Amino acid sequence: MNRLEVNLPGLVMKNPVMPASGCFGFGQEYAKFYDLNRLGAICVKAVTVERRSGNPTPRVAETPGGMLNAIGLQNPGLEHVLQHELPWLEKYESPIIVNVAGNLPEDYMEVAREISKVKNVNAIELNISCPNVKEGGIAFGTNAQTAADLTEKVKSVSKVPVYVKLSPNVTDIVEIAKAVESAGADGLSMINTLLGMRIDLNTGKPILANRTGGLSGAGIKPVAIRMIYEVSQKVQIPIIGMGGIFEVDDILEFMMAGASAVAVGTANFIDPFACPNLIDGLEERLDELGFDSLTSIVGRSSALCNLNHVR
Amino acid sequence: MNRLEVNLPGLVMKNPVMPASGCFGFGQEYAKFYDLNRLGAICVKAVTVERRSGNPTPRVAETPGGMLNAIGLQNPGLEHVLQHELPWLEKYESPIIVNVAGNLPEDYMEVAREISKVKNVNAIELNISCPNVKEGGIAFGTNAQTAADLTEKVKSVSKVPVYVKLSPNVTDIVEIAKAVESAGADGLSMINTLLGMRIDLNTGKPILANRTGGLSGAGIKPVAIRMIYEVSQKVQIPIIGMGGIFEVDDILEFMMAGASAVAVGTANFIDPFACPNLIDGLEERLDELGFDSLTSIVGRSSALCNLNHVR
Amino acid sequence: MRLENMMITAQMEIAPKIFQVTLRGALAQTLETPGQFIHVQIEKSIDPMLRRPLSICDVDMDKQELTLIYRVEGKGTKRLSEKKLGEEVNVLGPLGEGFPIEEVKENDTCLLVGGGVGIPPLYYLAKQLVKKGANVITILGFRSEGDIFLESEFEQLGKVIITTEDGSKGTLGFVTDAIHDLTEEYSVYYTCGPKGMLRAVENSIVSPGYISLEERMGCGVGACLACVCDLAEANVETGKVYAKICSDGPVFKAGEVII
Amino acid sequence: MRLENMMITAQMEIAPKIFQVTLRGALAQTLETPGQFIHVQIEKSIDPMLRRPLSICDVDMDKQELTLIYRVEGKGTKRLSEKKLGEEVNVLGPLGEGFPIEEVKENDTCLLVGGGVGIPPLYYLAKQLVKKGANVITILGFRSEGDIFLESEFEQLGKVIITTEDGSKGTLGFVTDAIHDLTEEYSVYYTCGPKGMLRAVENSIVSPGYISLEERMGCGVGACLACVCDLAEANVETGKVYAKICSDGPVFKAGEVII
Ligand SMILES: Cc1cc2nc3c(=O)[nH]c(=O)nc-3n(C[C@H](O)[C@H](O)[C@H](O)COP(=O)(O)OP(=O)(O)OC[C@H]3O[C@@H](n4cnc5c(N)ncnc54)[C@H](O)[C@@H]3O)c2cc1C
Ligand SMILES: Cc1cc2nc3c(=O)[nH]c(=O)nc-3n(C[C@H](O)[C@H](O)[C@H](O)COP(=O)(O)OP(=O)(O)OC[C@H]3O[C@@H](n4cnc5c(N)ncnc54)[C@H](O)[C@@H]3O)c2cc1C
Ligand SMILES: Cc1cc2nc3c(=O)[nH]c(=O)nc-3n(C[C@H](O)[C@H](O)[C@H](O)COP(=O)(O)O)c2cc1C
Ligand SMILES: Cc1cc2nc3c(=O)[nH]c(=O)nc-3n(C[C@H](O)[C@H](O)[C@H](O)COP(=O)(O)O)c2cc1C
Ligand code: FES
Ligand code: FES
Repeated sequence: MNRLEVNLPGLVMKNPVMPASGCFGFGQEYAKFYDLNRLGAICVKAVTVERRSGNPTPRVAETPGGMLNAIGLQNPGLEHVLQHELPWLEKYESPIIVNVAGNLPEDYMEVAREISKVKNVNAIELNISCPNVKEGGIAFGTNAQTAADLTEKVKSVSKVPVYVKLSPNVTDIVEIAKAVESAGADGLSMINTLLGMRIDLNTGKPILANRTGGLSGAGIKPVAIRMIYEVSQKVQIPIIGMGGIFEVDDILEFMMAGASAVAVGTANFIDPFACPNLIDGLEERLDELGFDSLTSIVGRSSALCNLNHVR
Repeated sequence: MNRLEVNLPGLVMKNPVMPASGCFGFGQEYAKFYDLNRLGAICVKAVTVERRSGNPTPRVAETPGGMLNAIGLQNPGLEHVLQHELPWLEKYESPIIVNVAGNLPEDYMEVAREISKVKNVNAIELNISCPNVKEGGIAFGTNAQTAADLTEKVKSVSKVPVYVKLSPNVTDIVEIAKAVESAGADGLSMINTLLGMRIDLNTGKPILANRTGGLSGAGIKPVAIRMIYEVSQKVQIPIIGMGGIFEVDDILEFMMAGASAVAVGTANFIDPFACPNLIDGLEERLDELGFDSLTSIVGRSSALCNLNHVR
Repeated sequence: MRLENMMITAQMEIAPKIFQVTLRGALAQTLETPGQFIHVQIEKSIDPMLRRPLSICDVDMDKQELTLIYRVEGKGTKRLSEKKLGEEVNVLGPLGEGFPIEEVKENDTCLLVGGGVGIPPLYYLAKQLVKKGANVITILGFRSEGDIFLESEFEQLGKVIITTEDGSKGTLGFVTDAIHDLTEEYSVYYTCGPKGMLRAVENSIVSPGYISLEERMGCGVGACLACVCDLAEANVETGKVYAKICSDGPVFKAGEVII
Repeated sequence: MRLENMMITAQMEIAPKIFQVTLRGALAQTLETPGQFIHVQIEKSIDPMLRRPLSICDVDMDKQELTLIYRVEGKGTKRLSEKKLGEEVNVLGPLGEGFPIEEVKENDTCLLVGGGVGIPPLYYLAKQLVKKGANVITILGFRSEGDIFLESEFEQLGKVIITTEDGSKGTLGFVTDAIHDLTEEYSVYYTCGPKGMLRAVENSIVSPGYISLEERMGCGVGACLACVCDLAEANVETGKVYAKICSDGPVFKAGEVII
């Protein structure tokens, strides 16, 4: 058996690594570098009903150990994705997850309904955590009731499993996770970016035209690990973990914390081969650490802590 | 006039730089390196009514671009601080801020009442944001009403201005800031650490015995800047900014975002001369950038943004 | 498009804060058009973390060498300037669509207009144009005499007009002043420099032309949408209303995108 | 206590993953007692960010050189091991309270017990004890024969007993096995190594002794309270129930703190 294999609702993954939404377009760019079939799954950019132009530039700014982005859900719209992007991906076997966004619950429902009919779409990632849009996005992700309502609505129209992507910009992420689980979510994706800002000393203004942006990259990993650790102990549904994965050991850390699979975002920008390189390194590292399978380490951390009380 | 001078309630500071609470003990250690009179102010470790032993070790863990700590408010207790620590500080002129913590509002009130009577204490920093204790701390800082109630109580007994130290681990920090302002806070300190975790792959357990800890250091700066930018536009009281200050430009960024003074935490551990070095560098940098005074740049960022719409 | 560690074989400060660096590696041979850029990882670290886009200034296919000219702006370019001979940087490239020169014919006259660190990509372009037998007129804008670089190199390829903002050398003013004064005819222009300059150039010239844009980048390969600009008209084929500077650009036909 | 850039003047791998490095600088002359440590900033970066505490293994006051021996554990020690001669690291130190040797008299016999990378600080201690005319017996515990280091150096200072967990050399088992087998009398012992070993040693020996502890550190100077351990009894003067390993330690009287 393939030791790297992990199975999540709707997703039979030959390894636990997928690119994170928004960091991989619809796959075409990185397909120039390697065969996308190497990926455990492919998570594509957020799709909204209408075509969106996103925010004005500058849209990215580097920060110590991370970067801010304020793309603002730019995407070609549902119709175009149905007619061009998803058909292009048909030549790949890796399961596909489509990130779904909108202003109103009805928007989310429309995208989810149509997208989930497509035969090569294996799951939906409900984006209730985009910090860079005025309506929708994070507004749905910071209140447990609102998040649960939306989840329920989308579940009612989706033909594929629904993963809800949570925002870390909340006081109590466990409460929100539990609420969306009760509302029928098949899994969770966490975390989306932390809200941040950088000011350009030369102009005195925020560098991003949108002023604030979402912080991603190595620096946010401890926040992601903490949230996954806490949430995984209170929900039964699996978690796709992300936030600052750059090295093979980061993947293991996420899985020990409680993630069943992982997504790699910012690291793709630094190394276009980030995902396949991580996959290659993973098997080797399992040997070194003496683990038989990846699934056996999921949630290992809390299991150990509960067994023998930490010191 | 001294261009670096800033004035805040209770604090006449010859420069805007103070060490952050918990990163400087009660001053004695760093006094071996330089004259503490160089500091704009001195913010000492959290004080509770009773002596506290804090959390088990390990209490710190490095993370990419930051560190986690779970000291757990270890301190020698109010009595000892009154009899030994504060008298030792009497030989210095720099204003002193005492960070105050407790389990119950009554605890906070007792410490604040007694501490604020001491003649060399110029202000109190109300710690409603320590993420490393089971009771008190962050529990007071994540709910606007609770935070406001506590602020009001402490204000009623304190003879010196009260700065409320806010937690970034909340959905809406502006709401909390406004609530404590209404309750009488003289200023705000922000941000305390982000809740995080790191897992040791060799043991499978969290490195910190306390499992979770507070994330500080360069990586959290964008979150701090964003929060200060947002809060400073909605409150009238001044803000002491902190979170990842390592370089002179970081200080300017905090002030442009809306902070009236700054605190330096983790950087002291890497360079014991961090504070005086930053102070030295600040004047030079003001010249380079062509600013007449430090106070003129406070909140410059939002002022500019409101003037001429960002692009 | 390759990913390769390239070795620094030369590095020097050619004007205040302006550095010229030469990188050796097989990637150099894969350059397609002048005006393409590379995405440089200055060091394997999380601070600086992102790659830095830098234009290709010159290529020596035989020696497998690329030359870049860059200004020390912030952390990344500072670190690059501190690198010593023999050290390596990881390079992703060549990236983007460069200046099209297919339509230029022998004896055509081409106008090149560059400002500051927008000048470097024009150099390899000029060499290629001259190779095709075209005449090249170059207008180079600087702040002051001390900031001038590449002047003699361009002079070997054709007429060069220098403008300085303080008038310390050449024409006083901006490149657009030199454009107005120009008596020669030209069939096409190519320009690269700060946004304000590009706008002014585009408005000053009626001949067809190409402009090279800059924007803060994430991936550099078209995946993150950090670097978009608006198309003047929606693309009829794709319906797209925007272009990605990293992969559709950095060079666009004048008027094609909104600067 | 100083802050100084020290230059690497020697570095080599003396056993698998175990490196010996020599640092030159005036700071070396300020060492007070054997067993003190330095807090090393491997590089000016935010990753690794914190300093790394490393014990002083040997000092050459004349040459102004400190020698350290360290195991490559994680990012920081890995980077340190990659540094080349002539490169500098920033050092804060010497820090902490080392092994007290004032009470040792000529011809006293001292037992030194070290395990793994707990061994290095015992070396300068042994040298100082021998200088005072004391006899030194050293028990050094390793995992396996291949891991052994400093054996011949200690042999020049007195009797050395090696223990290996796999019996590949010396006594099979742990340092405590060698302690039990020991026939010599000794008036004081000094020990440094992993916590489990320190506990076992403390429980095996009745003579007075000193143990050197390790803990993850922040500041290294007593300000952050990262590195505390519990005192067996509250300090009567200060009322303190804990000690800071970085500034009250790393060396404590056996029994003084709870390991
Ligand atoms: C296609 C393209 C070609 C370029 N060619 C050249 C060249 O040949 N010579 C040259 O000197 N400069 C060139 N630049 C600009 C150069 O990329 C920036 O000056 C450089 O990235 C600044 O990095 P830094 O670390 O020094 O500054 P920092 O301010 O520390 O950089 C922080 C972040 O902002 C980005 N950034 C900052 N300024 C710019 C900018 N003007 N354009 C794009 N990103 C920026 C950086 O890439 C980085 O991600 C080019 C830019 C682009 C987009
Ligand atoms: C007083 C003292 C003296 C020491 N002397 C030596 C010595 O002479 N030789 C030697 O090989 N080792 C010694 N150590 C242990 C050494 O400090 C760690 O092995 C080293 O810091 C690991 O850093 P890293 O970056 O390689 O590992 P990482 O795991 O990447 O380190 C991450 C963080 O954890 C800390 N850390 C990790 N392990 C330890 C540890 N065991 N003790 C303290 N902090 C740790 C690091 O300082 C750093 O902050 C000593 C520790 C202390 C406290
Ligand atoms: C440029 C960029 C664009 C992103 N776009 C999306 C998006 O469209 N939908 C979404 O759910 N998350 C989006 N994200 C968040 C990532 O999917 C991921 O949650 C986050 O970046 C943390 O992972 P990382 O640190 O590995 O990048 C985006 C992130 C970046 C950096
Ligand atoms: C070791 C350590 C101990 C701290 N103790 C306290 C404390 O007692 N009270 C408090 O309000 N904040 C405490 N903090 C938080 C800091 O005061 C500061 O808000 C935070 O570290 C962010 O600043 P920095 O990134 O510059 O460290 C502590 C931080 C660290 C790293
Ligand atoms: S930089 Fe990512 S799309 Fe252009
Ligand atoms: S390491 Fe900071 S008190 Fe010891």
